[in-house]
Amino acid sequence: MNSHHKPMPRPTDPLGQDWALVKPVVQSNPRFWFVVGVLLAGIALGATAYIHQVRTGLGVTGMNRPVYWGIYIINFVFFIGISHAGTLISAILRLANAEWRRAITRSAEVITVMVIVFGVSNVIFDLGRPDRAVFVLTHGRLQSPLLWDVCSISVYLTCSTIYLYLPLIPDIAILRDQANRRRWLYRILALGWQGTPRQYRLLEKGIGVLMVIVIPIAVSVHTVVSFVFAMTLQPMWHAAIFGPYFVVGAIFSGIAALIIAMAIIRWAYHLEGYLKQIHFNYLGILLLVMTLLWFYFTFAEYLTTWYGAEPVHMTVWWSKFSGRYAPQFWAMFCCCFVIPFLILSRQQTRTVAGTVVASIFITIGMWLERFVIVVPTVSNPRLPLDRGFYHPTWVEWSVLLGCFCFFILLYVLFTRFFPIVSIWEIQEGRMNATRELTERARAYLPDPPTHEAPVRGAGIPAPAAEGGLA
Amino acid sequence: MSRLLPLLLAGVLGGLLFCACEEAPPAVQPIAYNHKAHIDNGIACEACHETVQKAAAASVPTKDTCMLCHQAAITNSPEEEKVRRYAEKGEEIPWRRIYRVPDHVYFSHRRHVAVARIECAQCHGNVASLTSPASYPLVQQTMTWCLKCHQAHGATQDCIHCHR
Amino acid sequence: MLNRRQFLLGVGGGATLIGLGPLWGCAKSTREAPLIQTREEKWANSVCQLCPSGCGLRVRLVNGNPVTVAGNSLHPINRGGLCARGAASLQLYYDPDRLAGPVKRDQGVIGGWAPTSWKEAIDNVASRLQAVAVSPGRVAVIRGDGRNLTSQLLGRLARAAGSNWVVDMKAPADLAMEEVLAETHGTRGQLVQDLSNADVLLSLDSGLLEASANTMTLHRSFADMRSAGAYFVHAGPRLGVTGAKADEWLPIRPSTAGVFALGIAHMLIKEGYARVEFLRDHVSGFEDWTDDAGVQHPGVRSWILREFSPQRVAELTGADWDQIIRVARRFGSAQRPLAIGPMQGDTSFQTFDALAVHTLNVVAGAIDVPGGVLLARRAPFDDLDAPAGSQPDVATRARHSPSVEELADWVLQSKSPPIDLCFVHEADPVFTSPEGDKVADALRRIPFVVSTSPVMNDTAAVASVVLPGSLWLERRCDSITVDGNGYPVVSSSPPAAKPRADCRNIADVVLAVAKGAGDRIAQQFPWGSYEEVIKDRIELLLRSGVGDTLSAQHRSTWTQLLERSGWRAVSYNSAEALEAEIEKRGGWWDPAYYHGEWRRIVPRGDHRIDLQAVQFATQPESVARVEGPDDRLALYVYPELTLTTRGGVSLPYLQDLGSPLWQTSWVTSAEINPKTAVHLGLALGDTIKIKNDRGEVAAQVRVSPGIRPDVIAVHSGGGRVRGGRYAEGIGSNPLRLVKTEAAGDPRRVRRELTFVRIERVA
Amino acid sequence: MARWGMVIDLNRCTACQGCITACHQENNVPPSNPMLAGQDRSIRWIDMMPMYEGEYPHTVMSLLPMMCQHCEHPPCIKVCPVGATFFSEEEGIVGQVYSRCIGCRYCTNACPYTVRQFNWFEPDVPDTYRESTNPDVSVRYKGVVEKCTFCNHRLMQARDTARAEGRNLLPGEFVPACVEACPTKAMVFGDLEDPESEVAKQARSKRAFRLMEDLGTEPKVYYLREGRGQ
Repeated sequence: MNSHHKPMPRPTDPLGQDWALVKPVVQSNPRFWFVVGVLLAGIALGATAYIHQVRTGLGVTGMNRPVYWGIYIINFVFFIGISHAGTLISAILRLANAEWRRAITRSAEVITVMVIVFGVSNVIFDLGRPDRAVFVLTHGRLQSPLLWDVCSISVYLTCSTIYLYLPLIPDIAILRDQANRRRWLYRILALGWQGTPRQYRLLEKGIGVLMVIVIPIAVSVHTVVSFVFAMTLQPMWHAAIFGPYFVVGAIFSGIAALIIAMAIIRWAYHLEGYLKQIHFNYLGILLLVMTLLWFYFTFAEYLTTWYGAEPVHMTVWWSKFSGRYAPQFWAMFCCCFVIPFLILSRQQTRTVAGTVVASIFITIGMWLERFVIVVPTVSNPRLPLDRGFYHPTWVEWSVLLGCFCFFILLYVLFTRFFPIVSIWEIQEGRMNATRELTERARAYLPDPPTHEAPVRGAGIPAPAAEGGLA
Repeated sequence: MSRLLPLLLAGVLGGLLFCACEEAPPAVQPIAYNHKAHIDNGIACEACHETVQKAAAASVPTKDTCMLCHQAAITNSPEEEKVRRYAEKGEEIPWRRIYRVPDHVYFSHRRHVAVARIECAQCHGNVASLTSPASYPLVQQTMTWCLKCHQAHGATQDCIHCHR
Repeated sequence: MLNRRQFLLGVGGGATLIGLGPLWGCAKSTREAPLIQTREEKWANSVCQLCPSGCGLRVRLVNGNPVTVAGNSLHPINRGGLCARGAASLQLYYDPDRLAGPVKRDQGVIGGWAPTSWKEAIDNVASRLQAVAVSPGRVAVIRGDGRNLTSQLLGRLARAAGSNWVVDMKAPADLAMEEVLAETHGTRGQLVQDLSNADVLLSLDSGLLEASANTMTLHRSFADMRSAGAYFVHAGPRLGVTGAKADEWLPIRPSTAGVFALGIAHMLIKEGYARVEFLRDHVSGFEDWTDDAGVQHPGVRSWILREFSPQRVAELTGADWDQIIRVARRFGSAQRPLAIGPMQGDTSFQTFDALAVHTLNVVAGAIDVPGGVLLARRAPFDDLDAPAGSQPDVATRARHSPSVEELADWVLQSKSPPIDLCFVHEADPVFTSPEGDKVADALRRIPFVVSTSPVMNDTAAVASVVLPGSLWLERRCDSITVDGNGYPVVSSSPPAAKPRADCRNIADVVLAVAKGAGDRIAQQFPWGSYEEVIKDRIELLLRSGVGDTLSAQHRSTWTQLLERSGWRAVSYNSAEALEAEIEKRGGWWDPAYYHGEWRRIVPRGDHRIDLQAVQFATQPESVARVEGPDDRLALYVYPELTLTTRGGVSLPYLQDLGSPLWQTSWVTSAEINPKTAVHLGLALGDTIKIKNDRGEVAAQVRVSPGIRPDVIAVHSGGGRVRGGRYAEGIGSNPLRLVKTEAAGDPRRVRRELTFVRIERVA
Repeated sequence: MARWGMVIDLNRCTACQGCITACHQENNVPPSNPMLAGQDRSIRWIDMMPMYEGEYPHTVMSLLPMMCQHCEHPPCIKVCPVGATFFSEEEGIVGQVYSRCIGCRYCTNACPYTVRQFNWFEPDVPDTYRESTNPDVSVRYKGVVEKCTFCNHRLMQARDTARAEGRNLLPGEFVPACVEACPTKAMVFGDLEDPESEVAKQARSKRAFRLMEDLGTEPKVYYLREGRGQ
């Protein structure tokens, strides 16, 4: 953080230029209620499916013996994976002081907070006795990887919620002063923010501390989610690569989700001025790096298994490559590597539309990746019992749909209550960005030579003819 | 912090209520049996609850055991008359259960009374002083309560002993 | 202070209460505090009737309700053990679809059945019996097998009415074995394979571990044999459980067991392994002989040497001829070899197979020796259904007990129904017989059919009146069987639990019917009630002066020595004492078997086993299988141990087990060789239709390397039309495709081998 | 301290499945129905596991009764988040606490032997069968994992009787329902820690082997190899 930050003057006409950011909050538009209606229908379908499952029992899903885990656990890993979009990207970009982060940090952080809820709730949906879920807290056993999950995810949730809330306070203060409705809410949430230099200094320090803490927590969350699988003796689960592999997968699917979210709010709220082509271009490059990294980890895992050729592992291996789960495996491979690589590696296709298309494929690909990790191993147990056959039922698909709709609904509601792009950071950027960038550039460039020329004859041969060196 | 305190208190209050009302509903006994009167006449617990020393379940006295003494009226209270009416009808007295061992728990009276020599009052409360049947268990028999006693007496706390 | 657990419970509790508060309040007030029930437990004896073994049961009753059925460790048949059916028999007692009381056919009522009273039903049957008994041969009895007093009483009723139609629903192999015994030994009785002492066992498509009859004796002696280190070869088209437990499996074509046996006999004779002294002393018709008129007769020996060379047998059976030679040498050089033929023969079975296997045992000298085939000793009293007075000699009885298909043919062929009254007890012929529909038509043609099934099964559905017999847990029950060593065992136990339906002990019903059917029949039944029959039998046991009440296992040689020397230490001295002992221990047995009693084993003529009858002037090709068209598979139907119970009862625990080879249940599986599956484009779990000219059957495909490529194996036991919720419409019945006896065929084929087409159901 | 274990002699076992029915009757395991069986959801505390080797016609098959192996280092107990399954240090038996299981099925996935079963539906048992429930064993409900417990309710009653009579447990006084019902006496059960017990002797036999010993779970169910060696 630059230390000699000048106190920011109180913005005189804050909404003049940035009216577009606040418009969604203060003005209602007809399409909003239509979207909410559709989402509520999706949620209702998911809810009825879940209530039917609670009343009848988990038998209404496609799971059986030995396929004890199915779509719910896949959803759990998938949604926790997406949650890494927010904190990791916005935290890293803030840490690196990349100026282009200003417009996208909040939309990333909102994804994190909203989607963790669905990660955890999918575990509850998977429980045979949801009414006893509180036992995990009251009689929790720390030796169990599920308890590690509970701890790290709860810390991650609280930490990222605060990390979302702190940068929000100045904007809430703006809304408290300017908005025409819900002033009482903004007055409470603004916690008495006046924009005094002391408050800004405290805010910057708070964000600075959180930014540093949230990165290891985020990494720990998905490592621990992978430990749920890695700690068992099941073939192709019990591997050391699972930790980093899941973290890479998480960041990968996180960025994809972020790009999709940004594209939607850009289109819906006409924020072309703020979420510009350059943002999508930079995120596209980040996505390209992650695609290659993901390919590297997948290649490493499957090569070691294939080369080691343990019969138990190879049964699962062949069931993925040429067996019953080959379609899902190769679809995952195309969606996660082939298509994104082709789109993102060429400049002219790494446009807004290009990155969004790549991201959609990556999101689908990453859901399939979790499917290909969980289901083949579970349906090919070590002992030659009958192989399990898993055919997900409407209950599981509708709960997945319900979760998606609920997540989008929460996201849309957030955009109606708070500005999706951080107004004060944009304004701060306008004022200080150019100056800070030049200072920083000067800090990077090599220092000018010292004031006098070197003394000749001190053992340094005189340069030959002046032109020789040019 | 000031806002959190009321929320916390409501939670704790609700929790206590939650535990209290989870209990079995109040038991209405067919006969207003007076423990105190019987014990004062020198009748020990084992006299009526015979199998407490011999089996897992401590039995409730059958109507024949009651009729041993109450063949003729000893007091003039109408409750005692009911015993004879049940006897004539040849029907067992439908006593209601107050202390209920959950059906996933194995508890052996013989193990606790005959071997460990634990007093009845320790688990069932001061039943000796009751003149009319209690409608609520006098002692709150929860798992933590059992484990505390097991810990105190150095008895095993292995789950296998009680969970079946 | 507040620790984590209380805080969270508080927060959680508070939230739930606020949510559930109102709901919780109203729920609470309706519930009553539970009553205090004391629990009293006791154990009682009983005898299982789900298969002819008749194992001794110990039943645990809690507050009068039977809760557990375990084995009676004193009982010699099962020694405390229990097979899957025994343990599941409790579910028949609690079967929700049991008949509540006697019902009679009444078209007026929906469902076609109207409840009736016991008295009315018995009087009706008694009056019909009296009217019918005037002319002989008008009554028929179809029963499971004659191994308990109730079935014997029914047999006696038919005999008293002058009819020989007492049909035992035995497996075709058992009926054939009776015929073989009658021809070669000239006696009736039960052959027992003394497996525990054999050191090389050759199973010829025997289905030893899948056979549903006397399961316990076979399984226990098999286990003793294997522990003693015996070598076990299984020859058969299907690996199955028997093959799985064998040291060697020779995949031979279906219905070639007899040819294979004589191929082995050929090698024994040729290489000098045949037991010459045994053949000389105890067998006639083996060597070539001239009769007193000087005519030269070829013996069995030359016939076998001429016809059953290993190459020819190998070509017919599909086994390699060097394997046949190796197995024959191993078999011949053994101390105590033993061969077992087909025990069920549900499909492709002919009497020739049973005769050929018996000949092989004779050539190997494995008759009436330890580890050989024994003729079990009989209980010291005659069967109740034997004609009064005379020794059970073959001459006066029909050559072999008739099969249900013969009865059905006879009823359907004659113009007016030749049988007026038919009893069906502990049997479900409409389901278990391949000609089920023909049997059903025959039963419909018979004016009055009485069924004693506790559940409305396929046969009861075509009966005129159904008198639900009480189950063995609810009544005094008995069984007269033999154990693995040929000892006679008589078990009897008092009722264990109270009846759960208005049912009666069928023995009492039979006695009541006999009493009401006029004095000519009544005087054949000198007993007032079933209890008196039991007392009479116990009186005979006492008077016989042999055997003792059931006791722990002890060396039988010791008892032989004692009995030979006339000294008996017996635990009873009077009938009452014996009855009390039997009631306490569960039965009586005579743990002694005397080898060399040739007068008992071969009562005919010069007490020598006559192989002359074996002399079929048949070529091996005529008895081996006819080659089927190449696109068809040979249908091999085998019994699933858990699905075939006496009386065709279907229990959820048994349906739940299904076959031990596959983790599937409640479905009929068809095993196919992997190559055949690829050829037909089938995969594990596909549903197929198996078709031949007699009909079609659905089944689920199981791809198994344990079956011949030209055979499809389907287990019977499924596809009932009636029988309660655990039977109706579950699985399918492959027996419907099997052709039965072709009359007048020299090979006396009982089941014709059929070839089927397979069609995949999308 | 005891380490209860079992030895199954595959020479004597004839796959009659009597052990399965006896076990299900003793432990109130509800029978399944065609729908459940079709969906691979029928509950079996013991299951016959066929192991095929070789191609036709040289097929070799063995049938193993598979129940919970009661491992000395059970992978299932480590992963349970609520302590619903426990390893009894005193008896060496892996037990289930049905009142605490939340049905997350983590233990069923962690078990390499896939012997843990789950109640997918409320058991549909006709009312008439309710009277035949064994009062010594609790009846499970939907959403809970269950498995073979070596009939530890019998062990506790035997211990209770022995302690009341002031003596140690006699060998053979506690035997699970399957061992008691096995018609061919193929199963031997007892305390592996007592070297003189029948089960310990047979466990030391050269024919003895355990499933997947390389996983280090130390299962306590030994199998004696089929065939005629000693």
